[in-house]
This record gives sequence, structure tokens and C-alpha cells, in this order.
Amino acid sequence: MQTVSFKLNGKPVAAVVGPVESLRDALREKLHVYSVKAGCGQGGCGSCTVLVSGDPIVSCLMPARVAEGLEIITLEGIGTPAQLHPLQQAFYDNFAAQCGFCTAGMITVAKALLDRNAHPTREEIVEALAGNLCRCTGYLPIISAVQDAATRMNRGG
Amino acid sequence: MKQLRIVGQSVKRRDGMGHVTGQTQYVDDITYPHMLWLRMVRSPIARGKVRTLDTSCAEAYPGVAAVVTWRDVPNNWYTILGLIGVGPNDEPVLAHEQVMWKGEPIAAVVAETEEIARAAAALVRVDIDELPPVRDVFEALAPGAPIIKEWGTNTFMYEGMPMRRVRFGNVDEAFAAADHIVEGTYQTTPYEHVPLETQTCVVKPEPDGRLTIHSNTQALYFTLDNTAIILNVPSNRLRMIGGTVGGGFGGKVDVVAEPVTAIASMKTGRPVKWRWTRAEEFQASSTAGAWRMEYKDGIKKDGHIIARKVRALHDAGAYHRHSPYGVTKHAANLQGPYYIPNVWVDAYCVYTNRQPASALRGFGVTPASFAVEVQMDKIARTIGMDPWEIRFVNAYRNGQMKAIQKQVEDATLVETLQAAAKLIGHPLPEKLLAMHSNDWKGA
Amino acid sequence: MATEAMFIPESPEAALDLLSEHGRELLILGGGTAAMVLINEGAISPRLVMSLQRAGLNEVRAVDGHLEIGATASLARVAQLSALPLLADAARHIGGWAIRNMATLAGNLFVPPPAGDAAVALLALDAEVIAARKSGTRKLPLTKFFKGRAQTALGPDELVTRIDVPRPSGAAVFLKLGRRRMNTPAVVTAAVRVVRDGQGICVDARIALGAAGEYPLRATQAEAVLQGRKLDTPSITDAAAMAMQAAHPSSDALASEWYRRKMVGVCVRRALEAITR
Amino acid sequence: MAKVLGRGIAALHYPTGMNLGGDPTQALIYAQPTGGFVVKLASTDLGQGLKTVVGQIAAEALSVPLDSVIVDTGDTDNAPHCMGTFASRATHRAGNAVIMAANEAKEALLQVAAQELEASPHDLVMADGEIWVRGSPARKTTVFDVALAAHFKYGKTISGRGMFLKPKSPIDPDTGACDPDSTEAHVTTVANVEVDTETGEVKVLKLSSAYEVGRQVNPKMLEGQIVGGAVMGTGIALMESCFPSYPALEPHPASFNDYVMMTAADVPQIESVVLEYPSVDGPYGVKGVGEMTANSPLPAIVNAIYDAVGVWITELPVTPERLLRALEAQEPK
Repeated sequence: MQTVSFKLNGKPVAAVVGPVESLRDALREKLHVYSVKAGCGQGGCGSCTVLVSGDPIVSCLMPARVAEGLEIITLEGIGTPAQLHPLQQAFYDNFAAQCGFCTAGMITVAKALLDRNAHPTREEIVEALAGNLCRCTGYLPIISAVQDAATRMNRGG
Repeated sequence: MKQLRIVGQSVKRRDGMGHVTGQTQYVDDITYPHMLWLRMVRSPIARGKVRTLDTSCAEAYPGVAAVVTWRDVPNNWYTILGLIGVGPNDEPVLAHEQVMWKGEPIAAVVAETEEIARAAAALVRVDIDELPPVRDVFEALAPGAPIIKEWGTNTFMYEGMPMRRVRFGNVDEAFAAADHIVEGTYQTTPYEHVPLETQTCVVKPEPDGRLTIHSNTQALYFTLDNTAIILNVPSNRLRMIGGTVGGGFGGKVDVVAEPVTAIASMKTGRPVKWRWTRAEEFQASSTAGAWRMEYKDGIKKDGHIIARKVRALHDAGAYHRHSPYGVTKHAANLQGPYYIPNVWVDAYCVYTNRQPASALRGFGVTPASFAVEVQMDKIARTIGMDPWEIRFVNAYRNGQMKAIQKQVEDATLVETLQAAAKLIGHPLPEKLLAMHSNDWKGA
Repeated sequence: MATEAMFIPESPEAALDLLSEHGRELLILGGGTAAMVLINEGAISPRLVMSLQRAGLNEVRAVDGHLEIGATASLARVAQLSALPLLADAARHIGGWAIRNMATLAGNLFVPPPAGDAAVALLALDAEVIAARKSGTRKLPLTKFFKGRAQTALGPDELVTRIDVPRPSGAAVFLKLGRRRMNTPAVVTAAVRVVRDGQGICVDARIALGAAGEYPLRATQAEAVLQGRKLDTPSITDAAAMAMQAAHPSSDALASEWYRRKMVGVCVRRALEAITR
Repeated sequence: MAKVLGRGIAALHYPTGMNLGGDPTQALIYAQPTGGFVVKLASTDLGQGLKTVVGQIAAEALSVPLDSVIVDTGDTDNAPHCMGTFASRATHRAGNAVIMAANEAKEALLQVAAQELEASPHDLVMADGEIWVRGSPARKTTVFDVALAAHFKYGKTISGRGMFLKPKSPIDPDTGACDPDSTEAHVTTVANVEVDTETGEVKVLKLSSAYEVGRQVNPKMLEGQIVGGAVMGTGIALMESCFPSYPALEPHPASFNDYVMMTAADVPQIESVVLEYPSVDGPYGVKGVGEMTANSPLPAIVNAIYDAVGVWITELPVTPERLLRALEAQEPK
């Protein structure tokens, strides 16, 4: 076991982790960041997506030790009930979450997209979300929510 | 009906804010001090006799708290059908003398961390004498097929018969009177529920001797009652907490996580978590089973279907789970939303050495709707009638009798046909637009 | 047995030292997108693991008309390489965005079909692999790199440190057939590059195929068929037929051998047709 | 000619509920001292939104504002029996139980209100948390005051018990005669597809559906079931299989790489209209729709493929390979 230190949602944190323990497990089991979901452990569903230096990655496939010194953002760092990010408000308003299990990953990827591209086309949204699976919604409300959030943010909302 | 104020409004979801902020608590987000992790050892082959099961190396592995096998299960039967008086029991909670499908649970390793449980699970030794598997309904029903069920057939027995029957009217006479006969064979293959959240269970032993079971089951009391029977404890010793589920689609009606996790908790005296891996969810959770459906329909020149004869064969996999009911539901629905005065159905629930099937969104009805509706188009093309019109002509009306001898009372198929045509701008002839679901004047 | 140690060397030299010390006992992670899946499932349990994420191998630079791409350059970065649109296109069709951010170009050489699309594009681009060991480096053409399914020409103490790609001439098209529109392993991929003279006669051609054999391969006879001919229906049909002959695909959950072979013909034909447009 | 268009229809019913051993669900409702109402259910919300619609039904039946209803689900120590969330039964069964419990609780509330207002309970009108004497709007009180009075002045409980049971219906083994379900929802779906005759790929361009659901409790959430079901059904029609070489036992997918399902990039255009013909025994006429939304795409897509290329694909899923083989086997026209 070894200690890994990184910045989590703007605050320095440290955790004692095993040699190949995933960043996902370190976040969940050691740092109690539960928005990061264990959907597959195969990188196939996107439920554990976090931002590393602003880039979305699937935290189940990154050894936690590799995160040493990096800047990690999870959904908790994107917005809170008291201070919702426009994406969160748009997901709420557009019924873009049903069971909610994929939602954190979806919003996290969408955040990275809108950070780079304030006016994404539908195709660009779809391309960004194609690594994140949802079984409940049929995706359309999620795509609408991202479009809605982009509109709100461009209005300066 | 009085004006409704709140019903009919698109109010926001009660759990929506929790979902979008990542604060909804799912079962996997529950943790307890000193909680152990469970990992299942499963059969690597589809059918065989278990010669030896040696858990000693796994038990000796540092960090392993216990290994649970069939010996630890007080009542080693999955009782999900037995609970409601349907039998006989056919599936052990943990395999004992034989394995019936690749993926069948054999031994649960319980350890300090998931990684240790994973590593120790690889040390459980199971020696199995392999037997040739029965792979599908035809192999299962062929003369001389290996019989894989204790009761001596490879089918579920419905009140002494190997099939669920529906008999309504007289199909033979109707076929003789028909102008056209249209036959069709349909096949579906197994698919998965794929909830984003895999089956997960956390069991905590309480100081008063009860067990608190956090579960993402779709049916709390059903799971509680079955778990109590398997544990051989009064139901009031168990408390099921759930109600927040990361997708179900029918897959979380099986009681396949809670009993073993509870036994592991009782054996170790500690909280235990079992979170299924995605590979387990794909390869070891119930699927929608495969169906083979053979249709013969008799049709009059005017498009009325006057007879339907169906043989349906359901590949239920290795064990009942909920499949015998799915076959009944299938048989009861394969006249579709149509009035057919003569119906003959033999629907078989057939066992094979495959991952068990069970309920999945549309249980038993999805394959029936698929076959019925393709058959409708086949009939239309065969007799030269418009696919819309054939459905209007045959759509059941209120007051008519279904093949299961239940009167139709909430029919609206005609109305949805009219609305769909309007939605896509497809013009319908006046005589179809004049139809409605209450236009049946009686026989 | 559980993994004992994870090494994260901070220079190529340190990585090579570790490799020379531990050889095949050391599992090398590029981005981890292939190996971590197996580790998480318990399918493999390597005693020692080395991540190359900090080994300083992710530089991309243009040198004397060719591009030197560090082994651990991410596929997301490769997908942005405007100098190599064929390779960028292949990278963009791999996995989802998060996977592309993690997966590395060299790592893509080690994943067996139906993965490995980047290697298909690299074959069509005459890429060379720079393999290093403590005693020195060697350069081998990618065509000599693959030896079998998940088998390469690398020695136990060798590490891919870089992939060199000459500036491509001619016109190139990457085509991928999957079971869905994006984020899909390949049913078949084809990377095609054709150099034509002023009269439209093919003077050089590359036809590389993915998921069409044990490893990414070049359909050299299909390439030869184009030599000295215009790209037209007869020559394209001939090349597609030769490509189908070169294919020895496997059956898996996505497609059968029969279907893949057919699709090799369709993809090669469509790729060549796209070049003519 | 590589791309061919086709259109197909499918018209379906779906039964609500099941009947293996009787099909019951219970609900309890009680008022808190300040007029909040707690609905106790052991039913589970799978993401379809049961907690939300049950809250709407309770608020409707109690004639109180939505935000004064607390819905507590999912604890067997805290709520009476529910058979479970499956068979498109939850809104129908739990909704009926909740209405029954709400009616009983409302009656208890009006008894106390009648004492407070010195009127007969039959003369009282209640809406949005207020209670007044019919014809005398000035003689008025609130649920808040009545609940408080019930607790601290009269010693009365304001509570209700609800139970919905579809009794077990025995099946005649010879004829199959039985009464297994409660009502049927209906749908007609039109699928527009594009078939690539060289690869066998099918692209679903559009799914247009008319649903009849009895009563919409929450239209946006109903739309969620419609769209989600349509996409799942499209995947089942074209992609998904646990045994792609069935009946062979291998390959046996274990990951999202091998088990093909829909991503955001594969979603067709989806449009729908909803009709409401209230059912005989559903809460406010509700019928169950959770399952049927995934069913209609299967035959509609297969019929559209026939329309496009003239072959019946009667084995699911319609993989590109299956379709290509059928096209190759097709009699030349």
C-alpha cells in the first residue's frame, strides 16, 4: 500500500491505495466520493467518468497511483444542490435522469464538452456522449439537456 | 370525471435533484466499518457432476474471512416459485452435486477487500466431471436427450401436462373454412437487462440478532420472504431496505444476491457487500430467454383471421426462475390485440444447460408481440390487403372474448391505429376512420 | 495472487532499467485501458506493473518531413494530428472520448482484433516502430512488428518508445464498419492510401485491414493489382477481391468470419471509391 | 443501389399486472401534526418515477398541495406489503392502494374538520389544503389547523389504509381460461428504416407512435418511458444478444465491447402522441406502460425491412449478417 496525493475538486487529498487499485475505488472507498459509480470496471459504460486536468477519463481504468499530483474533478466539484451548474439544472428540468446511475458521468462529460465548445452541434454532443451508456432514457432527454445548458450558459445564465 | 389538479401535470422528479448532484444514495454507496467483500466462484462449464470442492487454499489466504458453500445454506433452494406454491424447487442457492450452466454459483469467498476476495476466489478448486450440455429446445425435446430435470422431463409440468394449453373454439374446423393459410416461424435469442447498476447487496448484522439487508431488488417483500425461507429464519428477523434502484428492467426480481450475502454475514458476524461485476451481470444474471414460435393462421378473403394454431417453445435455461409464468403469460397473449374466434396454443417451458432466463421488460409478451405483428404483415402481403386495414379489421373490440375466455373491456387499438396514421400523415380510407373500439354489436 | 508493486518511472531510462530487471514479469500499462479491464475482473493478476504515464514518452514532433509520435501520446491527441488525417480519423473512431483520453498510440499496437484501428492506419502510412532496450534502440517497420494474435517482435526487455510516420503522399481514406455508429470495436476496418500520377495512374498503393486476421495486416496483392492502373470500377473490383483473399478473419460476438470477409471487400471498395471522389 | 428505404407498422397491446399467486399492494397514509401527509409504501422506484407519480396521486386524492406529501418507499420495517415493481403494475396497483388510503385519511380529516367548523362532514369541501362549508366559504379552516387539532385537541388519528388486490385466478389447464391481468394499454408504432443492401446494416430513421395509456399521471415522465423504451426496443431488434451464435453456448459476451447496445449516436428520431381512455379499474384510469414501450419497435422494424428489401427476418436480433444472408438467399425477382 502506498499513499497517493492529488487535488480533488480543488482541495488537496491523500489516500492509501493498493498497487493497481483504480482511481474509481480510491475515490469511492477511500475518499467517499460517491457520485463516481461502479458501472462496469471495463471502461465501457462511463458511469465513473471524472475530469483529470479537465479531460474526461474513466476512473475505473486509471490506477489511482497514476493520479499523483493531478487535478481531479468529480460531479461534486461541478455543482452542489445549493449551487447548481447549469448542466445540472438542465438535466433536472429536462427529465434527463431516470434511475440516475449514469447521470454523474453524463454531466461530467458534458461539462468537459461545454468547457471546450460553447456552441456544440447535436452531432458534437452525441460524439462526446457516445462513451457513456444509459439504459433508461433513450438518450434524447440527455442530448436535449446538454443543448439546453449550452443555451443557458451562452445567455450568461 | 372531475377536473384533476396534480395528476396530469409534468411535475419534476422527487429524486431528480439527488440524481443531478450525485447525492442519491444507491446500495453500493452504503458502507459500514469492518465491512467484508464477497466474490462468487462459478462453474466454468455448462453441465457436469461435481467431484470435489476444495476451499482450503482460499480459506488460508491472508485476509479471507470465510468461504461459503452449499453446506452453509440452511435451505439450499431458490424458492421464488415455491413461495407462491408453484413447484417443484429445482435450483440450489449454491451448487452441490452437479452444475447445470456455465456461471452457476458454487462458493462465495468473503474477504477484507474486493481485491483479496478476487485473488482468493481463484484458489477455490472445483473438480467437475463434464457431461454433454443440452443447448436448445430441440436438443432438449429430441428422443434420447439427456434428461436434466429430477421429475423426468425437460419441460415444466403444468398440472400434469408438459405445456401450457389454450383451447378456444375449434381450429380444425376453422382452418377448413379458411380461404388462406399463412404460416410463420419466429425465433428470438437471449438478451440482457443491462441496468447501469449491477445487482448489489449489503448485509449488516444487528445487535438484536436481526439482519439489515440493503438491496436494489425490485420487490422488497418478495426478496425478504424468499431470503427468510432460504436462511430458515422467521421473516421478522430480516429487514429489507431498498427502493432506490439503478435500473431494473425485470432483472432485479431474481433473489440471487441477498441470501448468499446474508449467510456470509451470519457466518462472519460482520457486514458484507456483494456487488456483481459487469461480466457477472452479462454472463450469470438471468436473461430474456430464447423463443421458438411456430404459427399457422387461417384467414377469410375479407381479412378476418378465424383460426390460429401456435406451438411455442421457450428456452428457459437451466432452472425455472420465473420462466414457467412467462410461458403462461406468453400463451395468454399470443392472439395479440385481435379477436380470433378459434385459438389453439401449446406453449412449452423447456430446460437447457444455458444461463437461466427470467423476467425482462415485456416478459413473455415481447416475443408474442413480435411474432404476431410480423405475422399480421405476412398475412396482409399474402392476401393482398393493406397492412393498416388488416389490423383494423381484426382489432379486438370491447365486449368480444379473448382466447383465455376473458371479455375485452379496455380496447383502444383502433384508436391508436387512427392516431398513428394521423401522426405520420398517412391517409386512411373513410371506412377505417369510422371504426372504433365500441363498434362491436355482439355475436 | 495480488499485485505486489506498481512502478511509475519518470524517464525512458528508468523504464528501461525496470524492464531489464524484471523482463516479462512486468506488465506494462500505456493508458491502462486494456490491462486494467482484465485486472479489475480478476482475469489477470500480474505480480509487477509499470505505468508509462510519466516516463516522458508522449512527445509529438515533426522532424525532417516525418512525424515522431511518442509511444504514450493519447489517442485523443493523435485524433487532432492535422498532418496525418488518416491516423487522426482512425483514432477518432476508437472507443469513447474518455477512452481516447487515456489510451495510447503504442498501446493500440498491443490490443488484438477487433481492436487496434490505429495500427491499421499506421500500416497504410508505412510507420516504423522504435523499440528500445538498455543497450540501444532499433527501428522496425510496422509490417515486421506483428507476429501473431497479441504477439509482437519485441524482446522481453524491449519497449516501444516512439512511432515514426513519414509524411504521407497520395490520397487516403479510413473506413470502419462497426455494429454501431460510434464507440464500437471493428467488424472490419480498412485504411487505404493511393498515390497517382498526373494521368491518374496508381503508382503506389497501401491497403491495410483491421479485424481481418490475427493482427492488423496489409493486403499487398490487392495493392499490387492497382499498380499502373486508373482507379476505376474494374481495378477497384479487382483490388477488393484480392483484399478479401488476403483476409483471414475470426468469428466473434460481433461478426462471423464469413461476414467479415465479405465486408473487407465492401470496405476496400468503398474506401477506394471515396478516393476517386 | 445500396441504401433502400422502408416503412413498417406494428399495433400492440400490453396487459397490466400479473397473476401467479394473487397480485396485492398496500399503502398507509398518515397526517403529521402540521398537516403533512406521509405515504408509506414498500414499492420500489426503478427510475421510472414511481415516487413522483405516487406523490401526485396522493396529493390529488387528499386534495392537498403536492409539497405537503412525503413519499416513503423501500423499507419493510416501515411499510406494508407490496408485490414488487414489475409486470407494468406499480403505478396501477400502488396508485389504487394510495387512493384508497387517501380516501380513508381524508374522511378522518373531514370528521375532525366538521367538529371544528360545527358542520356535517358531508357538507365540507376541500381543496389545496383548505376546508370550508359548502355555500359558506367564510366558515373555513386549513389542513394545518385540523391536523393540529386532531393531534392535540381531539386525540384522533388522521390516517388511512389502502389495499389493492387482484385475486389469484386459477388457470383451467385444459383450455387456458383465466383472468391474469387488469387492463391493456395499446400502441401503434410506425418505423422508418434505411437498409444498406451491401452490408445488411439497418438504420432506424424514425419511430412514430400513438400510445393509449388510460391516463397520463406525468406526461414528461411518460415520454421518458416512451423514448427509453423505443431505444431499448431498437437495440433488442438490431443489436443485443447474450448468445450471438445461439444455440451455440459461445461466444458469450462479458463486456460492453461484445454485448452491443445503443449509444447516443444510434438513436432514431422519435415522435409520439398519447391518447387517454381511462381504464375501468386503474387509479384515475391509469394503465401500465413501462414494458410495452420497448416492444413495438421489434415487429415495426422487421416489417419495415420487408417493405424495403422484400425479405422477412424472423430471427432476432436483425444483425447485418443475418439480413445479408437473407438477401443473398432471396429469389431473384
